[in-house]
Amino acid sequence: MSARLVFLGRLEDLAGTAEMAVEPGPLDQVLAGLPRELAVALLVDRVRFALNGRLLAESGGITLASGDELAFLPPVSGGQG
Amino acid sequence: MSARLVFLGRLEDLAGTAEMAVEPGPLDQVLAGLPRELAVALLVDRVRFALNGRLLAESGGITLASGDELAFLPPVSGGQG
Amino acid sequence: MIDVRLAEAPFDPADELTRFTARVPEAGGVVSFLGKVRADSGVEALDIRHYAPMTLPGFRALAQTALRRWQLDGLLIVHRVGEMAPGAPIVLVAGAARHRRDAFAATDFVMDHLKGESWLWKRERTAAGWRWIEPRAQDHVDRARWG
Amino acid sequence: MIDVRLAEAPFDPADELTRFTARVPEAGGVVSFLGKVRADSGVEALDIRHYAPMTLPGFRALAQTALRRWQLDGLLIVHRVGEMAPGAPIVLVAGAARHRRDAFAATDFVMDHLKGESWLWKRERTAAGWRWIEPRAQDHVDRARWG
Repeated sequence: MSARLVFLGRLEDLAGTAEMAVEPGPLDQVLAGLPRELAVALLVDRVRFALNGRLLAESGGITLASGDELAFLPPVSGGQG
Repeated sequence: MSARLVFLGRLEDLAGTAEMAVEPGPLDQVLAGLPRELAVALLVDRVRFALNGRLLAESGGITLASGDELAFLPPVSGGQG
Repeated sequence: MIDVRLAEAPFDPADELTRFTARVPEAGGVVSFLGKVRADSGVEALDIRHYAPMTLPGFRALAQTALRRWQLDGLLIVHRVGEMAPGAPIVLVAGAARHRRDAFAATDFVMDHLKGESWLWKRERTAAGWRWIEPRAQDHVDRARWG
Repeated sequence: MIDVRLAEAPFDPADELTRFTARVPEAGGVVSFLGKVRADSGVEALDIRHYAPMTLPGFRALAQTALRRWQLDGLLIVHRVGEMAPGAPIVLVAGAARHRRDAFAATDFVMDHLKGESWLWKRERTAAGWRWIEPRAQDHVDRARWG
């Protein structure tokens, strides 16, 4: 069984998809398999990570297990008005 | 033709009526024709006067002409909530 | 756009709000306040008396003040007069604006001034009979917020 | 009473407000905010994306914070997601309370936090195509009002 990456907001445009199945493993290894431009965009300071719906305080040392969902959350949009 | 007195709020209860036709003339003279308890209640500081729909800054020197409407406005009620 | 009315009969707040909102398509935000007769504390009926030559002109002047003070696309004031039952709508105020801060402030301001300054006299009926409602110190405090 | 929902399809604000108000008969005042897609500035459509595992839980946590902070009888949050046309309702927040000051503050507070903190991503379509909407400095200022 694979793990899943979820791309929110403009990251979806950059990834060309809202979700992507990946091989489980250390995050560094997962990111190494992505297009370089996308991997760089995901590691920018202002992008937050959520593992299985829980916001992570820091992105270091993550290893994706089978069935895990890792979401990349760019800054949320401001409101109108 | 007569003038008219209008009693708002609790003054209506006191007057026993919402409106009263009176002979035109100086206000002192008009009030002298009312029950004493009512006249006293109308002259309390917190009761405002409106002549033909316009609030008066002070009650002194008013003379009611034929067709005039003089309203006695006690403090307005506060709101719920 | 100003829409200011006294309602002699029950009104439907949802209906009023829908029609008001439809008249201000350019507004990004609409804030409303609905005040109802509280369905508690033994009150069986509320009766609001007004003085026709002054009450509505007073509401209009208040609406104009709000329109000068905030950037509004529209302001609605509907106020019941007469006798009403617990749960019945008493007052609906709505402010429509491009920026929600203006809509919030204007609606809040109008309510603070409607409550303590309107030419309205209220009495309520409990098991003990009718009783006129006196001014509250809180109303003065509320208005003082606006300088 | 808390009623917090994401709406995948258009919703009727008047209808929502009527049902909410009916559920809080003891509340003397109901404040509501309705935010709509602005019918101006060349925007042809607004698209709001959310992240299901976090968006609604975030709304619920915000509602709980408001309920702890103010004396409320009820709080309603309905937020559209998906693509919507100019004039369409985006968000409806309503606070019901015994005292109107609580209802105003809670509704204002929830809007300030919904706008800049929700896990929502918005893009708008103009003649030039789709464009993601970035955070605004004003949103931070708005939240800072609440200390």
